[in-house]
Amino acid sequence: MSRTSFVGLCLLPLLITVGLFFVLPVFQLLIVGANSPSGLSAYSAIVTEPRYRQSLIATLVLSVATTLVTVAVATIAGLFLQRNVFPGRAILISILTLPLAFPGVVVGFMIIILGGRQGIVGDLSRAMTGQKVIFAYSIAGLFLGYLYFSIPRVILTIMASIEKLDPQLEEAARSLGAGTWAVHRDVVLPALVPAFIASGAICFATAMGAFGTAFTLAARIDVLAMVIYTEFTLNANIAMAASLSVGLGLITWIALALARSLAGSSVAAAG
Amino acid sequence: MSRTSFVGLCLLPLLITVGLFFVLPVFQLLIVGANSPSGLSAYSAIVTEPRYRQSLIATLVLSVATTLVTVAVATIAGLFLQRNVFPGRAILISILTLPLAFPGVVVGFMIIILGGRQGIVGDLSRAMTGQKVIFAYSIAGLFLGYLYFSIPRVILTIMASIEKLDPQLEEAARSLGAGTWAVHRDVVLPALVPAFIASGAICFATAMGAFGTAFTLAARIDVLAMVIYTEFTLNANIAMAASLSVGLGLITWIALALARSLAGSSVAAAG
Amino acid sequence: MKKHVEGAAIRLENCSKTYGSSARALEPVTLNIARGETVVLLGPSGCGKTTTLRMIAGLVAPDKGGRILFDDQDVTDQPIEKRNVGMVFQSYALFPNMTVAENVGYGLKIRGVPRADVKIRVNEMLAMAGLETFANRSIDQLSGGQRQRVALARAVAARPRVLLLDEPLTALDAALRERLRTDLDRLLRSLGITAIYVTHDQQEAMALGDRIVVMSNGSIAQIGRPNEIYFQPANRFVAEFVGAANIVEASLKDGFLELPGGRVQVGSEASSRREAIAMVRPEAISVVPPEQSSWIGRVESTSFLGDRVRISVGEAASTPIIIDAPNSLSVEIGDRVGLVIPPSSVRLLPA
Amino acid sequence: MKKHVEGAAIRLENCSKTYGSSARALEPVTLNIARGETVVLLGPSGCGKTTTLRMIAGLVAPDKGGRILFDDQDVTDQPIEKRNVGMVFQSYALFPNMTVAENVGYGLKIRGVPRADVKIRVNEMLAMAGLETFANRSIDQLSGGQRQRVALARAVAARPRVLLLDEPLTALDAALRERLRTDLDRLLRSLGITAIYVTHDQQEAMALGDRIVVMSNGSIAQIGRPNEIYFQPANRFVAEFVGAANIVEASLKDGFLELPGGRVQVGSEASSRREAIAMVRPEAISVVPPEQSSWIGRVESTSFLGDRVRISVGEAASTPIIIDAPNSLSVEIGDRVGLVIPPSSVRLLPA
Repeated sequence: MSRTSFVGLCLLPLLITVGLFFVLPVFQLLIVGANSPSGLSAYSAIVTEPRYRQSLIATLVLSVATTLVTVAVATIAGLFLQRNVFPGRAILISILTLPLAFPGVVVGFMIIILGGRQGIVGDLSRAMTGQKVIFAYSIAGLFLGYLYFSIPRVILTIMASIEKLDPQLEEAARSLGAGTWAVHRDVVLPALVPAFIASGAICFATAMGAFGTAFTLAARIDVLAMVIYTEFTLNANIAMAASLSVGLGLITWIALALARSLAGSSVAAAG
Repeated sequence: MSRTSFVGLCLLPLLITVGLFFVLPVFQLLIVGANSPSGLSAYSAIVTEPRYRQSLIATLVLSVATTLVTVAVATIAGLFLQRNVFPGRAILISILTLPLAFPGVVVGFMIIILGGRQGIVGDLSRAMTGQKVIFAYSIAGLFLGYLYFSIPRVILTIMASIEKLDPQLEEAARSLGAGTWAVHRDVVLPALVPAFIASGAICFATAMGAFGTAFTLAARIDVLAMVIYTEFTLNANIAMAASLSVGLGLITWIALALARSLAGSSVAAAG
Repeated sequence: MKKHVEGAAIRLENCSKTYGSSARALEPVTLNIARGETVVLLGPSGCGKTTTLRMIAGLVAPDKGGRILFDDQDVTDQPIEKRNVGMVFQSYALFPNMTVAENVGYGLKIRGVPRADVKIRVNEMLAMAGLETFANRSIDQLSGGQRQRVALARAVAARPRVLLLDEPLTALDAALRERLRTDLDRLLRSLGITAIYVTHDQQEAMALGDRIVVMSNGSIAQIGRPNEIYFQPANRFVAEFVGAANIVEASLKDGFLELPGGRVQVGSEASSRREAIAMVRPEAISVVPPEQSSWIGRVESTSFLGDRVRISVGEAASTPIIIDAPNSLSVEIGDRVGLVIPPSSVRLLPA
Repeated sequence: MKKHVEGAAIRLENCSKTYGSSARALEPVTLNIARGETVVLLGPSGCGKTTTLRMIAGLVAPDKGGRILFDDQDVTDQPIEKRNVGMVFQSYALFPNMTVAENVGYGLKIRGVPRADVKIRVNEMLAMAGLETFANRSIDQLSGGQRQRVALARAVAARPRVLLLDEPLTALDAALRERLRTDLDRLLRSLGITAIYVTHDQQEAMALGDRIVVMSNGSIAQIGRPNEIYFQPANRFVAEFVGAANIVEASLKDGFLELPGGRVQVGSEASSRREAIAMVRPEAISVVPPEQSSWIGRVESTSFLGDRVRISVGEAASTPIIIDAPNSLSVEIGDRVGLVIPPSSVRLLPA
């Protein structure tokens, strides 16, 4: 059997599987979205209907903010942890990665324990200032929850990138007269850009689709994943749910595709 | 300022942040779990109460099955895609990674569109066999949904590992008389073991905590994340929710820690 | 059982290689390698030497019309795993999931040799490589030199008909490379196996090869014993690639090269030509006081290299002449010196 | 502006280095380097040569009590960015996010030199490195040799007081290494800069160094000009590390070494000793018919290396004697040969 025909033979079942399993659901989603009583209006409703538009904007803002803050925090912490050896460093790193073990629902639950109506932050603040601070059900709680599960992933990716940096690059820059700040601006941070893009894109995609945390918090802001759930399950507005899903998928897919074209295939593998 | 005191100065805010942000919630979770009216019974209930035990077992079985099938499928597809060049290969790979753009809720939604009461698989099967096949609400639907979002991540990690394999290892084995099957058994698969462990652990952790898909499917089986949500939100049994969260976190954390000690730090970065 | 079987004779007939639609990587090559001979394929990167080796291995198929024979048996369509060859790679290519002993025994295990016999043979091989105490080590506990010894032991353990070595010493540092080269030379001679050795290092080629095949741009530039290649290079490329060479373009009159610094006598071979491209090796030139020679120049630089002094002399020819003089010689920059070359050491190259 | 300022004189005083609680990486070293001199630190890996270089650079601080002076100015506590040194690394260490021109101009930009002046100087440097047409290329479009030229241009662009080179040629292949070594030699001489060059390659050390500092196990084994190091090694380590050496242990009687193959006359220096460790360089030994010498041996192996033939002769001493003979010599394995050494070429080493 020639090599070409062998490849063809393998390709056929692969194509069928991909078709059935990966293309069909998305395709069906597109069709369902377009099959609303008023035609394609379900798609246009994403931007025309204030409720959907606000949810889209809120989700985007929240995801972008989470991504930016996560990458910034993770870079500082990653640089510090990778560059300094001190007692307890290994323990600190393993504590930082603890949130990897918890699903979104539990993260939401933790936020309520911290900042909910009976939360310990509220108790502490009342004891200290007389004012009871409750942040769990606001956008602040959601944001904290997102940070909580985003930071560990991004820290680890960035630490791996820092480890791979050639220390002689920094030594060369210093020999040329660059101080600490210039070395970081001109050498270290530029070298980490692919890691920022890769881990940032994954962070953004995760935040865009996060559901468990938002649902548990029953937050006052509706993130897109919750709106989709509500439309589908409670309102039985399947066309709207489908078109919102397509919109959400499209935005995330564009973000991932952009990141991949900028930072190479590491994006996907980091996910 | 000496180097040591600078490190100390940076370390302090880091330790405080880690303490407040990473340790406190988990610690509080532990305490809430132990604070049930009947003391530590909430923890023992995880195994003694049939409902919780069954949920734990179902979640574990589902997660392990998802991991095994995902790694197997991803390895075969990854080997094929990495080794063969054919027209449309790039498009096929990008289709395979499409699910990365969809959150769990949408995946659940897709499963219903496919295999639900009005699903196209049901329509097709009734047209062909007279029998209407519905799988969305059973464990099969959940399993398919999990595979749908697990396969892309694992495929990409494994493809990256295959790309890094030294082709001369295989040539050396062949020169020593090894045929295709022996080369894969003795050289290729052993070299991929770290990638299997790393991506498998992440796959397992994700499956253990998956919530959106299960919730959207409103499946007949209760996965752990759903039980936690139900106990917390509907039954207001906060101690039980906390102890289940701790149990879930512990299992996932052990899996990740084991994988990390076997396959090195790549585990975390792949997450 | 101790004495190694002799290797196969190899014949490449008209073997060329074209990858995809691009230009030919290898022009049609015909090459005979005798049983037990060590042939070195020497050339710069991209010259086709590795493609040739991989063809003999069975990793690359020749274009239509090419044939590869092992002892008159056509193996062109046989995959590598059926050809019974041993291969050694620059990257060592040891299996990281196996111990040293498992690596060495892999070829025997795959052939279904009983476990006890594998063990005996592996111990024999490890003793030969001087690695008896390393049997149960894992690969990443070995140094580069040890790894390449293991790779060599693995390649010859199953008594292949041909041993193929693809730049096996390139990844090692200079001192280790020289030591391993000596060991390798002894091993190849004691095994009596047919060996084909690819390298870009002319020192390695000369030290190891019974014959050297110098390749350039996908075709063979010269085939010959090391001293033939060195003293009688077929063309300018071979002269410059193998060893250091002074290449002088000058007019030829009455058997003398006419140069800016004087006249240099040429051997009998080339009295008919008018213009010549002459090649002289740096160690063939002697430095004498200017009055003792008809060819004069001025010292431009000197560089003490330990075993010799490398001198660059200007004004003698249109380009500086490089001389490797004995390390006892003492000249200063700016000195006028006479240069003497035995006529037999001047080699005229084709234009 | 075109002429380079002269470099600084450097003095290391009692500089040792201990990492953590482990053994000393560097024993106390005192070393004077003259203005404009090229000093090579030569030794095997782990000998302390790189630590010494990094101390001069300011990347490693000496243990308490050590001082580093540039032109009598104490720079011990100055960080590298204040010392005005240029560094060249084995890994090139070029900034991948900058073009060739941006790399070369980085040191000037950081010093706040006006943009127009940076451009002029960068073009000057690129011309010097023969890379004018590469100014706007990105680093990954360059070959290894081109990268190291850019790194060199970058290191000298801001006119450093000292140029520090850490095995700059090790990553390149042999032919390129030799070419770049020649260019580097010319550059260092034309700049007149103080240069410190770390290498494990003795050929490089001899070709480039005004003086060589041979290091071993964290301390200095010998300091001297290349020919001093080669002809008068201070001890066995230097003799074997720098160039090839035959080391012979024998009893000494009436100014002759008593060897299994006969007697070898020793220079006047060591008539008082009874037992000697003698060193002879391979190229110092001549091969003659056996009747013309009082020291006889039997050829064990010969290896044609192009510019010379390396012969191993047994029975002459307790270990085989290695001889680098002219490439015209023709001997066969098993031949009895006489060996002749000028008495001045026999160097007695301390026991």
